Parts: sequence; structure tokens; C-alpha cells
Amino acid sequence: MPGWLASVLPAGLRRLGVIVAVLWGAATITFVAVKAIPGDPVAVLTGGENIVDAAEREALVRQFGLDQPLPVQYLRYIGQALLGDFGDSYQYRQPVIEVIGEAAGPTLQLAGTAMALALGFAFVNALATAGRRKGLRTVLAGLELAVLSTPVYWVGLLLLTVFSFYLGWFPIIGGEGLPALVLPATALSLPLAALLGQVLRDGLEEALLQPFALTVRTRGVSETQLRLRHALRHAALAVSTLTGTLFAGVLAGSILTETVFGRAGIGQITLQAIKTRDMPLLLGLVMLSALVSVSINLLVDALYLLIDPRLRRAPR
Amino acid sequence: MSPSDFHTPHRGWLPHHRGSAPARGRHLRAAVTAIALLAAGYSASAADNQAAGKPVAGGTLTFGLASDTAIIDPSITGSSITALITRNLVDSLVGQAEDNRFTPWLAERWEVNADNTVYTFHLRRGVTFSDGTPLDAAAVKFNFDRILDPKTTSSYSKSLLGPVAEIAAPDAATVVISYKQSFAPLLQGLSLPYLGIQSPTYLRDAKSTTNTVVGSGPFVLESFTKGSGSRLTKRADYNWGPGYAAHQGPAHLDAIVFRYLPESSVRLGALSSGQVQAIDEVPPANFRSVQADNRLQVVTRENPGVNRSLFLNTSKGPFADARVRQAFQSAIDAPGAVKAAFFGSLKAADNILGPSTLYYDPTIAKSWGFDPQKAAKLLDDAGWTVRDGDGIRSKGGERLSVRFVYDAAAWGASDLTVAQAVQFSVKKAGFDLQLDPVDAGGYTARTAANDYDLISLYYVRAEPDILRTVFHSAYIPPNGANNARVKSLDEILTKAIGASGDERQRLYSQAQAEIIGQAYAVPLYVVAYQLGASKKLQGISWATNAKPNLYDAWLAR
Amino acid sequence: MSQALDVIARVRNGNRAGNPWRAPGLIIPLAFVLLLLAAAAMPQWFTALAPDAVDTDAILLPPGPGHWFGADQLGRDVFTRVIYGTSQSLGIGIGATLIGCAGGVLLGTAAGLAPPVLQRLLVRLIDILLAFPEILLALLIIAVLGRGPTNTLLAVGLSSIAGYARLVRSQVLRVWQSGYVEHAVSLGESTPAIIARHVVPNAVRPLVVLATIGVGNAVLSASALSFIGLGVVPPAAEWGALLADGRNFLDTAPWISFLPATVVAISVIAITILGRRLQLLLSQGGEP
Amino acid sequence: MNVQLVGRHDVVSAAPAARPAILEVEDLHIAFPSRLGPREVVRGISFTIGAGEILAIVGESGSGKSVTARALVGLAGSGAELRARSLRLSGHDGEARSLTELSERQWSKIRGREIGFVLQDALVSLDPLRRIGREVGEPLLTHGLVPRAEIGKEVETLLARVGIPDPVVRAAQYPHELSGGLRQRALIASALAARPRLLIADEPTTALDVTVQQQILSVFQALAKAGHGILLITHDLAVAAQLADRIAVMQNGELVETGPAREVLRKPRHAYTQRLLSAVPSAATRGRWLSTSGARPVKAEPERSQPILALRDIAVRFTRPDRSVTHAANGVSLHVYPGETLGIVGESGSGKTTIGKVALALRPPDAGEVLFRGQAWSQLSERQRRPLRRHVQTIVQDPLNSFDPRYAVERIIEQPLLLHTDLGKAARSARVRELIQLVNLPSDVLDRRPTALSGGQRQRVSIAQALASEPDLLICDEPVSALDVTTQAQVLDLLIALQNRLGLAMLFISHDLGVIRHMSDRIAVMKDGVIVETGAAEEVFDAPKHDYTRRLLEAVPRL
Repeated sequence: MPGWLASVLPAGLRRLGVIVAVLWGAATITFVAVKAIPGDPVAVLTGGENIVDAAEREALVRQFGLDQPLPVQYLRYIGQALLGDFGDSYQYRQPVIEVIGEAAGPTLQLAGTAMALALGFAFVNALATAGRRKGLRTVLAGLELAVLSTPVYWVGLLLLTVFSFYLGWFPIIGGEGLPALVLPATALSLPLAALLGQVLRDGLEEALLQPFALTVRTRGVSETQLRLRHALRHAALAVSTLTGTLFAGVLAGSILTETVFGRAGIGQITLQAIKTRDMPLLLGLVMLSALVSVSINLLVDALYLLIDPRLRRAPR
Repeated sequence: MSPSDFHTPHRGWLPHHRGSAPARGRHLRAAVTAIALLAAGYSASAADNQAAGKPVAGGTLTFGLASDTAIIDPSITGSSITALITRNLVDSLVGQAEDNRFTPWLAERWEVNADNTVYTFHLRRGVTFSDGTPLDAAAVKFNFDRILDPKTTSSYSKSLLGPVAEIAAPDAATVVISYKQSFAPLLQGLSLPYLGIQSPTYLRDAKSTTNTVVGSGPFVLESFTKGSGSRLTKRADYNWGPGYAAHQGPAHLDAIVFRYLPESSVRLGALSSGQVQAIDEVPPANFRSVQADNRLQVVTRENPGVNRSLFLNTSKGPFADARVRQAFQSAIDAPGAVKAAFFGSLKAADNILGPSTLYYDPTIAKSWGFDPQKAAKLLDDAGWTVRDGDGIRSKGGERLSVRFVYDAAAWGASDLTVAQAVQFSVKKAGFDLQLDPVDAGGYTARTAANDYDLISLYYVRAEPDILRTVFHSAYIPPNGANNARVKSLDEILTKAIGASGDERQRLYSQAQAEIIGQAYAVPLYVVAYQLGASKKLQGISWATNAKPNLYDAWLAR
Repeated sequence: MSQALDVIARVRNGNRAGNPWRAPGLIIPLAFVLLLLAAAAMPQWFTALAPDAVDTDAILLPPGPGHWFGADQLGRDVFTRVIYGTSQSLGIGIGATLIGCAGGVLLGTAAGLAPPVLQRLLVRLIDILLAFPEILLALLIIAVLGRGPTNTLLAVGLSSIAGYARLVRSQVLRVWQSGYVEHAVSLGESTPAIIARHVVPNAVRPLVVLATIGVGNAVLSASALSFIGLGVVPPAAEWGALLADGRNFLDTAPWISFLPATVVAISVIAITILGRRLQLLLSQGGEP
Repeated sequence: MNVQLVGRHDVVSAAPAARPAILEVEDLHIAFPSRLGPREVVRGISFTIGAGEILAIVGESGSGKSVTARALVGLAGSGAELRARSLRLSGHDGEARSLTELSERQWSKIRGREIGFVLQDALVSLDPLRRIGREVGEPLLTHGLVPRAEIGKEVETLLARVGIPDPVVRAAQYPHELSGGLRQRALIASALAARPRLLIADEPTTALDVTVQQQILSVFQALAKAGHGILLITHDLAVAAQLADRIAVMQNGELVETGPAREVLRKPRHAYTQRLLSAVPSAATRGRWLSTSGARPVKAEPERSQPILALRDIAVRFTRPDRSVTHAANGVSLHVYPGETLGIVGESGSGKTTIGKVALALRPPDAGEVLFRGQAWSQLSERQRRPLRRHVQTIVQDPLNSFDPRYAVERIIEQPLLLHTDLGKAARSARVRELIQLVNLPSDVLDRRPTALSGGQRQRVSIAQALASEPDLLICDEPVSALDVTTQAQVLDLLIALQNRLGLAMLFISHDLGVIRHMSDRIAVMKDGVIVETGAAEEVFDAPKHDYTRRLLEAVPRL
């Protein structure tokens, strides 16, 4: 075991405790919120029809455990959630885990592609314009600002109108195949790229102002090598402060992008769960997002340790 | 025309039109006798004129849908999208032709006793489900028993079966369904996909049926993805099509792909660029351009039944006063609003019932209409005389404001346009009409708690008895959809069930006159199913619930 | 989102030196924002029409004299609706930001200065709230409260509290450990005075910039809620609702959504630039 | 620690007598664009550096010395305009080439290869995210001097050459894992890697403790002996005196005086050089002003009956993140008597700042107690102590840190008046103006913000603030460390004048032995949290008893 790992381990366990606390808190808040949503859950269960008679109604209520007192419902929910069981979705009559599992694929595909595109755009942009090429830098910074100031869904609709309706380059419909992924992934990636690009450039420029950059230059290292070999790592540290925002951006973006492009995915079922008060599904989705969010943060912290040796407290 | 299916074009996720169902089980019973008398409603020219060519086999039809469905198992949902898709996957015991005849399908023939309490079906032989299981009486019984089992959480299908006393399978080819009291609408219900027969082997083994269907239909469900769509492929050995079909044997199409395309511009773009061959809910703004496009066609099927109307809550608030209701009715420029919202693709309603409904009274049209002066006078008479800076009237310090509660998920963009036009229209008369969008659960809760001033609904059904569902006091929420909370029509509507001929017509005319005269409701437009399709798509026939059948459909090369 | 704000705010502007007040980069956005505020306060100065006035003769009329931005599917003047929408959108933007900042300052200050046990609890609370992406939190709040402009405002505002709170807490801690707070102790200032006179004002200072940019982001968030059908209630002319309405007419009448979208983008850009300039001013010592 | 200069004599094996010029600079001008047209920061300077020669350019901040150094490697900054009659560098091939009008590509062949550059403070001047070995080896990689596989080996040789023990271990470590001295050696090694003939060192020892500084200076000496030409940029005359063969004094972009080191120091010709030299506090300056000529009035011998401040057996412990405990102070006992100055001197980490904080009651001691005028001070609750705080005030190294950034000067000085007096608005304003005059500041600074003031002005503001509550004791923690020599001289003079006038007692903390000696009546020497020696200033300096004190004194470069 590397020395630093030994000193990191107790901290790691503490982090685990924090994660559990955060998940529990998120679950509790959602439970309270869901219970506070006005209206009759049975109405959702039956699709809003009053067609069920009293007996059937009771059967449904019992089947979904709604007859229990709230504290019991809460404990049962927390207990089952710990085991990864969120119950059956009202809307889909299927275990929540399965519903989410089905929707996760397309969203992962979309988000992954978008993230890759965004990182690509951002890196090229930042490396090319940080602290140089003033004209290009101004233009790109202006574009970034414009993209960040324009609603995501609007960008999506514009892309769709131009590239599908008028030019016919990409299919309008679809959840399958690479061509169908291009436009939604681009739409989702643009704001991410703009944000990432700004932060990366900012981080690079900050790193390039540090004394060590001067040292590196005095060694005869070229400007590009300086960026790639030295400044980029420092900028990567700056980017990692952004992960929470990026994750939120991807989720918000996928809700909007999936709506615009008619794609299946987590965004869609989230929206529907909210609109139809599908409480088990909603709870499951919130837990998923909290879990992903804390995992990402954890991963970033680990990356941080990997990139920045100053954070590892090695015994001398 | 379908007596029962009243929830065709809406964009919601939830399977049913909210609040529409409470009376369903009951209103079905009285309907059947009248059905055969009905002429087919309005039918568009395009659909009928295309039978010119000879059907060609092969090709994949891609169909863009404005709504999605959460559940594909027709036995546990009432979603109209599920009905549209599964019509191609499951067969029914009987079929119903466009002229409302019942034709053989899985049942070669059947007998009904005189008082509609015992139905005996003789099954066709040699039918198999796509998983190889043979179709026999036990399979049918298994299906119906499953629907009746509370654990299945079936609601709509169960209501279609009615108050069953017993289901028996005396031999492999005979099914007997019996009732303690007369239940006439069974055949109509059986003809719908909601009572289609699925493979018992599959049902018994499946852990969940939400995503899968195994039936004996002309197509097999290859995939179904919520929020995306489904893919159906042809069954080559299919040879037991419904009696009303134009051909026998396997379907013409190799495959059907349904795609969920909620954005209307996307749906339309997909149609005009040829990526899909058919869409539902043609965006009204593009209606004319689609019509004008010589590659495309639009088919409109007007629904019989109660038109899209506003129901005014007569039990409380400003609308308790008939003069205020009448003023409201007169203040609305419905033709203007409908023209704006639907670009002339739908007709403004002139009565509570659609023109293709039995006993529709054409004379009612002349008794009401947009008349701002009349509205102003009525409101003055009713004491709402003070007007504030916005022009809103008040009486004794109380503003003339009324809340329109609607389920946002079931309310399309065009309906929203209509609502805003109405809002502006009545504002000029001095009403402050507030839109109050809620979700499905909220809608049920609000109607049950009598916490609204207006509600909007429509019903697809050719029988005027539908009025009983909407205006009989037994159906005041939470017991039904009498959202106007009217009590005065009970006698007329009850009497009309048993009456016959002219007497019945007179009673329904009287009811229509009172509904409009007393302004229980303000009719807005006649609802229709709008199919936009490539002209290459031919051979479409229509189910009685105003949905396209695709068994006979084929794509010209 | 305030992480993003922070980032946007940190992005450098080209001419760091020089008098920032004199740059055209300040005057133009400032003028535009003032114009927006005027439109929000006095829409009738900008247009003679009513935002909900249906005109069946003008349905889907393209832009031209009389209808600068064209007319929508009900013949309503799009320009008028944009003008009247300003008060809705800016109101939601500013209101939500105020809620977010106020809540953030309270929670963040408490989480930075409270006794250790309470502090740890509050930090955990912030962590928990941060685990919800803002849109999810906003959707949940809408689901509980229902739709409407006030609820949109609340949803957008409440969901941004955690982000602001974290920022304020880190600032509070930074200031609390700063030399001048220690120095104030050595001068003999009391703890409440130090918190009130030094800690809170200095911790909140960077928030001014973020809040400015936050207004822009809140406008976008509110419009996203409208777009997915959980925003304001018709016929409110909130900008997002205008865009959402217009998307059904993208091919037949693009101006219904295109022109409002442009206004939204330009407004957010103007607000953002203003925020950055403000930051530049503050970072240069704050002497105008 | 001894520096071994083993192996490698690929540099010129120097015959110091011949001293062929490596760098010739003639009439160099550097200008930066500004709104008022180009601003010249270097105006026509000329110098040469021969092989094996060390030239020191000495100057205060803003004199243009650093810009000059950077301009020689083409890194003066964006927009810099260079003009020179001649700027010639003699390279490895022996051929002289002009450094004007070089393209970026040509420059990158010069940097590192022909000219090595050493910056101040290796903690920030080495990339903190990369291992020492990779940093040191980078010039080799860049200039392709050694096959990739052999770089590691070469780096070890380099590290050994600058006197780093265990080069294999060190090469695998990160900059923050090394001590300041080792780090600075690594930085030098990286500058040497591509075997340049000329080294430029820009304040290479400024952040280091004197003992470490001494070691680094000897590295440079050894390098010069090995034939490197070295350009040393420094603000510290004593460092220049110790190291340089020749000294060039720079003021406002001009070299006011250049000559052999001894000559410049012993017989300065230019008035600025003279002023500079006389401003350096040392043994010789006790009893006279630093910033003006003339003897200062003799201070009355302090009354040493009752100490104004007494520290008894103070211990302060810190718990490290790895749970180990270190003592920042252990058994520290000190007395400060009214009117006297007690100097605490020590290197970084000796615990002197902690003692300052304890004396100010900003940090409670873990053991022992502090008495003020014989009464409890550290034991009081903050509430009880608050009214007494007016009597004990502090001046810190960087006053910007101790001013609320929102406040203008007037508000800053007013603050103690608001807290400890009930003067009205007008009276306060009058008092603030008095105080400003007292510290020799013009009254127009009152509505400015500290960020708009110079370092010396800021320190005066902080003194004015400290005096506002009429304290009896001033605790000064490195009050002049951030200031230039001449400014430092003014501030020290001011402090002494004020002490004489107001009878203040001072606890004066500094790392600078010259400053301490100049200021203090008595001195305490601290090391690792312990006071190793106390006594009257003369005693401690002239006859140090403790080993450490002796070492410390020996390490101080002398003029």
C-alpha cells in the first residue's frame, strides 16, 4: 500500500460517512416533498380515473403501502432504498430500478457524447486562445457568452430547424444510430463547452501567470509545450471545481434536449415523474442523481489527489 | 361509431382523459341497441379515394405519434396510444366494421340471449399466438379472469367486461360469458384492443407485462421503449384477420415503427421530409400546407359525442347565477377562437353534441352565439356593474373572476390557444378568467372538492345517452364527470333511456336546449382525429373509435 | 449554478487595465439593462397595444410596421408581449436571485460562524441540497407548490440557495481567518461588531457580482421551466413562455419565437457583461 | 554543507584573469506602452559579464533590474520594446550572436541552452505538480542534449553537483516535499542542466533564511569558479557585497554607478549609492538616523523595575494533520519593560510570530501565562480584555492584510478612536489629522484606499492606527520586511522617534539581524520554539554564548 494511501484511508472512510449522510438527507427531503405534493396518489395510480370502486382502491392502496402511517412508510422506504429497492413505478407498473435502468442507456450515450464533444471543443479552444491570439480569443469568448446566454432548448430547436428541416443532413427523429445522436449531443454540448472553455482558458491564463511558467519559459520550452506539459494540469484543477455545475447542466440539458429531440432517457422520465407525481419513480430518480452527484465529487477528489501531489500528505 | 372510446386525441401521458371515466361502466349498457342505427360520421374524402391502386406487399411504415404510452399491455391501461399500437398485435373475439356491424374474428360466430345476459362464443380453430401457444377457450377465459383479478390492477378493460357473473369454457372452442343483469355493450367492448386476447403461456410466465405483448395479431412486438417508440414486424403465418378487413392472410407491411415525437414541428418535419409516412395530431398551423402538398394527405375523422366544451360550475360562485353563465356564453367568440387555434382545420361547435351524434338538434345553433351587447346587459342586470381599470367587473367589492382548472398534461398547444382567445374574449365583457393548470392528481382532487368554476372536456360516443354521463346528478364529482353540477336534467335524461323514436328525440332536443339555454356549458369545437400521411400510404381503414387500422395498409412504391 | 456564476465572473475581460467606466463595453450593456428596467416598470411607454389583445386579422403576421416583431397565432403583437414579458422575466430573475442570495447569506454565514456542532449540521445540509441538481430541486418545488409566476420565482430562487450558501460560507471562512479580522480583535472590537462590520460585508461583496450574473441565469432557468410546461400560467407573456409557444410555428412563423429568443439572449448577455464589469471595478479597488 | 563540483568541465575551465566576455550589453533601453505613450523603464544601460565573473545589479523595487534580467532571455513581457546599440552573447560555439530581433523560435534555442535563469522562491518557481527530476531534466529534453533514457542519470549528476544529497530520492519527490534550500538548489540545477555559460539569478536567496542563504551563495561562488558568468539581481547590498566581483547600482532605469565590488561599497561615488549604503541598519548604525544624516538623541535608559509585559513559561502546541504535535513555543519567558525595545530574532519556523500572537492575546498559550503591567492578560476572557486592548497595539508585516478592504485611510485610523474613545465626529477627524501628521503623511491620503498607497505609506498608516489609542506597548511583527532599504530606513527612524517621544515599549520581531541590532535594547534569539539566548543587544551580538547565535551571526553577509 503506498504511503499516502494509508493516510488517506481514514479520510476516505469519513467521506463514505458523509456520502451516506447526504444520500439519506436527499431521500428524506424528497420523501417530505413528495408527501407534501397535494392530491391523491391513488388518482395517479389509476391514471386519474375514478373508475375504481372502493375495494379496488383499497387493494391498490395496500399494494403500494399507502395505508401505513407516514413514519412507517418513511422507514420502509429508507430501508428498501438502502437495498436498492424503490418499489414499483405508479405510471409504468414496473420496478423503479428497471425503469431507470432502461432510460439510463440513451441518456448515458447522449451525455457521454456531449461531454466528449464539449471537452474536445473546450480544450482546443482554450489551448489555442489562452493568453494569445487576441482576435480569435475575443470572437470565441463572445460566442461562449452568447451560447451561455441562450436557452439550451432554443439552441436545440435552431439546430434541428437548420440541419434537419432545411438542410436534411441529419435525421429529425430517432434515438438510434450515430447520425441521430449528432444534433442532440451537439445541442447539449454547446453550453457545456462554453463553460468548460471559459474555465479552462481562465485556468490556463492563471497558470501561465505563475512564476513557474516563467521558469519553464527560461528553459527554452515552447509556448505550446508549456501549455500541454505544465499549465494544463493546473487548469484541470480549476475545471474540477466545476463538476457539480457540469453534472447539473447535463441533467437539466438532457431534460430539455430529450424533449426537443424526442429522445428517450432519464430527462424524459424525470419530467414525467414530476408531471404525473409518480412518487416511487421520483424518489428513485432523486436518489440516483444524488448518488451520481456524490460519486462524481468523490471521483473529482480522487483526481485532485492524483493531479496535485501537495494534497497527499506523504510522510517525509 | 364507437360508443365508448372518448379520449382520442390528447397529448398526455396518462392513459385517460381525466374525469371522463366514472360513468363509463354504466353508460355502455344502454348504448348498443342504438349503434346499428347510426350512420358513419363525417368521413374525409382522402381516405376513401385512395383505394385505386392494387396493394403491394413489403415496406416499413414509420408512424410519428404526439403522445407516448407508459404501458403497452392493453389489459392494464386505457391509453389510446396503446390501443392504436396493440390493435396490430392482439386479435379480438369480434370485429366492428366502419358501419358499426360486428364481424367474426377470433370468434367465428356467437349467440346472445334475449335479455343480453348470456353470450356464447364459438372460436375459430387453428389460431396460434406468436409464441406458438394455440388459442382456445381456456386461453380466452384466462385472459378475462386475469383482467377481473384485482391484483392485475386493470381498470378500463375491466369496465368494458362489465359486471360479469361467470366466464365458462365448456369445451376447447366455446366461451360463455354470463351476467346477472342485462349488459348490452359487451360486443362493442370485446371488439376493442383493450379486450384483445394475449398468450396465456406468456402471461403466466411474464414477471411484468408493462413492456411486452404476445398476441395472435398480424404483427409481433419486436421492441417497445418508453419515451421513444416501438417496432412491430409482420407475422408471416397470419391468416385470421377480422371480418371487416379488405384482405385475408398476412399484413401487407413488413414492419411498423411507431416513434414518439412530441414536438409538433419535429413531427411535421419528419413527415414532410419523408422520414415518417404518417403522423397524428397534424399541427393546425401547418394543416393547409400539408393539404396543399401533393405528396401528403390529411384525413380528419370527426368524433361524435359531446364536443369540446367549457362546463360552468352551477353550484357556486358567479356561475350559480344563470344570467352570469349566459353572459359568459355570449361573451365568447368561439368561432373566432377555434379558427385562430386550428386554422380552419376543425369546426366550431354549435351545440353540446357533435353533428354526427344521434339526435343532434341543428336548431339549437341559432339560439346562441357571440353577442357582447347581450353579455353586457345580462351582467348589468345581474348586478356586476362596477368596472375597474382593467375592465373587470365587480359586484359588492367582489371581482368577477372565475378559475378554469385543467390538467396541463392533457392540454395541447392549440387548446391553450383557444383558452387564451376565450380569456381575452370574456375579458372584454368584464370577466377575469384565470387559467389554473394542475397535474392529474390535482385535477381529480380539485373537481372532487368542488374547487373550480370551469372545466373542459369532450366525449367520443355516438349515443346521446352520453349526456347522462355529463349532466345527471348521480355523476357529480367525485362520482363522475358532471362538472357543471347540474341537477335539473335528471328526469329528462332518465326518461330518455327507455323512450323510443320521436319521444326520445324530443327529450334529447329538450335537454340540448336547456343545456345551451341555461348555459351549463359553452361548446367550443368538434373534436377530430387528424392523420397526416404520405400519399404512398394507402388502404387505411378506421376503427369506430376514430383510429386508423393498419392491417390492410400498404405503401405504394 | 453559482459555481457556474463564479466561473463566468472569473473569466477575464480583455482590457484589464484602463478605466473600466469609460469602456464602451460598460455603457452599452448598462444602457440596455436600464432600458429593460424601464420596460419592466412602464411597459405602456414602449407600446400602445395590450399584451393579451387578440386580433384575428393579424394572425401570424410577419414583422412589419405596426407589428415590429410580427404577431402570434392569436394576432397578438409579439413586440408588445416581449415588452410586457420583461417585468415578468426580470421580476422572476431579480426576485429569484434575491431569494437565493438572501437565503444563501443566512445559511452560509450560519454555516461558517455557528457553534461547531450546528456548523457541521448546516454544512451537511448544504451538501445535501447541492446533491440535487438545481433543475431537479426546482421541479420538485413546482410539483409541491404548483405553477405560476410566484412559484416559478420561488422554485428558481430556493433551488439556488445552496450554491450561494456554499459560496458565502467559503467567503465567511476566508474573511474570518483574514488578517483584518484578527487585527480587529487586537484593536478591541467585539465579536458581533466584527461579524457585522467586517465579516458579512466583505464575505457578501463578491456576491454582488455573482448576483448580477445570477439574474441572467435565473431568467434562463425560469424560461426553461416554461418550456417544459411547468412555468408561468398563460396568458402571461414571460419570455420562456413566448419561446415555448412559438416553437409550434418554427417553420410557418419563426419570428414568434426567434425575436423573443434574441431579446432573451441579448438581455442575459448584457446583464452578464454588466456583472463582469462590476467585478472589474470591485477588483480595482472600487473607486469609480 | 559543501558544494562538490565534480566532473563536468565542459564549461570554460576558467582562467579568471582572461575573462573573455560572455555577455555584452551596450545602451539598452526597454520601454512599455502606456496610455501616455511608451514609458521607458530601462534607459541606456551598459555592462559586460565575463566568464567566471559575477556581476550584481543592485536596486530597489521599480528600478528596472528584473526587467533587464528578463529582457536578456526575451521575456521582458508583452509589448516590451527593446533597443540597444549592442546586445551580444557569446555562445557555446564561441561565436557571438546578437540578441536583438530574435524570433520566438530563435529565443527558445537561447533560453536554457545559452542562458540559465534562476528565480526567487523555488516553491512557486518550480512547477508544483511535477517531480523534481522531471523539472530539472526539462531543459535536457527540450534542447535534445541527452537521449531520453539517460535524462534520469544526468539529472542525478546535476542534483549532486549543486550539493543535493540523495539525488535519486530527491528526483522522485515534489517541490513541496523539499526544504527551501534544497528546492532552491534544484532550481539552480535545472538552470544548469543544458550547460549554459551564463546564469542569471533574480533574487535567488530572498525568501530564504540567512543560514540557508549562505549555502546557496556558496553554490553560486563555486559555479563562478567553474567558469560560469553570473548576473545576480538583488535588492540586498550585503548579498551583492559577499558574492559579486563587480556591482552595478540601478536607480530609475539607469546604472548610476558600476565598478569592482569593494570600490563601490567602500567609496561610493554616487549620492544614491551613498544613501543606500547608509540606510542599511547594522551594528554601525545604532545611535544614528538611517534616512538622514546626524546622530539621534540618546534615549533615556528604560526603568526596569516592573515589566509592562511578561511572558511566563509559554508553550504553544500545534497538532499536525497527521496527529503529530509540534511546539511552536516551549517554555518561553520574556519581559518587556516600559520604554525599551525587546527584539526577538529567529529564522522562519522558530516560533517568533506565535510569541507575538500570544503576547497580543490573539492566541491563548497552551501553558504558561502572559501578564500585562503585572495583571492577568492571557487569562482574561476576551470580554474582560477588550477595554485593555487599547494599551497594546500591533504593527504587522503587510498592513494591507490588517485593513478591512472596504475602508479608506481615514476610516482605518478612526477605528480605534470609535472603539476606545467617546470623541465626537469633529474631534475624531481632528485627531486623525494629528496622527497622520505624526507619521509624516500628507492629509490627502485620508480618503484614499490602502491599495492606492505605496508600501511605506501603508506602514505609516498602520503605525498611525496603532498610535490612535495611545498604547504603551507596540508589538511589531516584521514591520519592515516587505520594504525597500530606503523606505525601511524611514519607517525604522519613525518608530524610534515615536518611541522617544511617547515612551513606548516595543516587542520587535524580525528575521533580519541588522534591523534587530539597530532597533533593540535587549535581544532574545529563538530557535524551534525555544529562546536560546537573551541579553543586552551588544552582548548578544559581540559575545554570543549560544552556538546557534554564533552560526546565525556568521551567516549574515556583511557589507
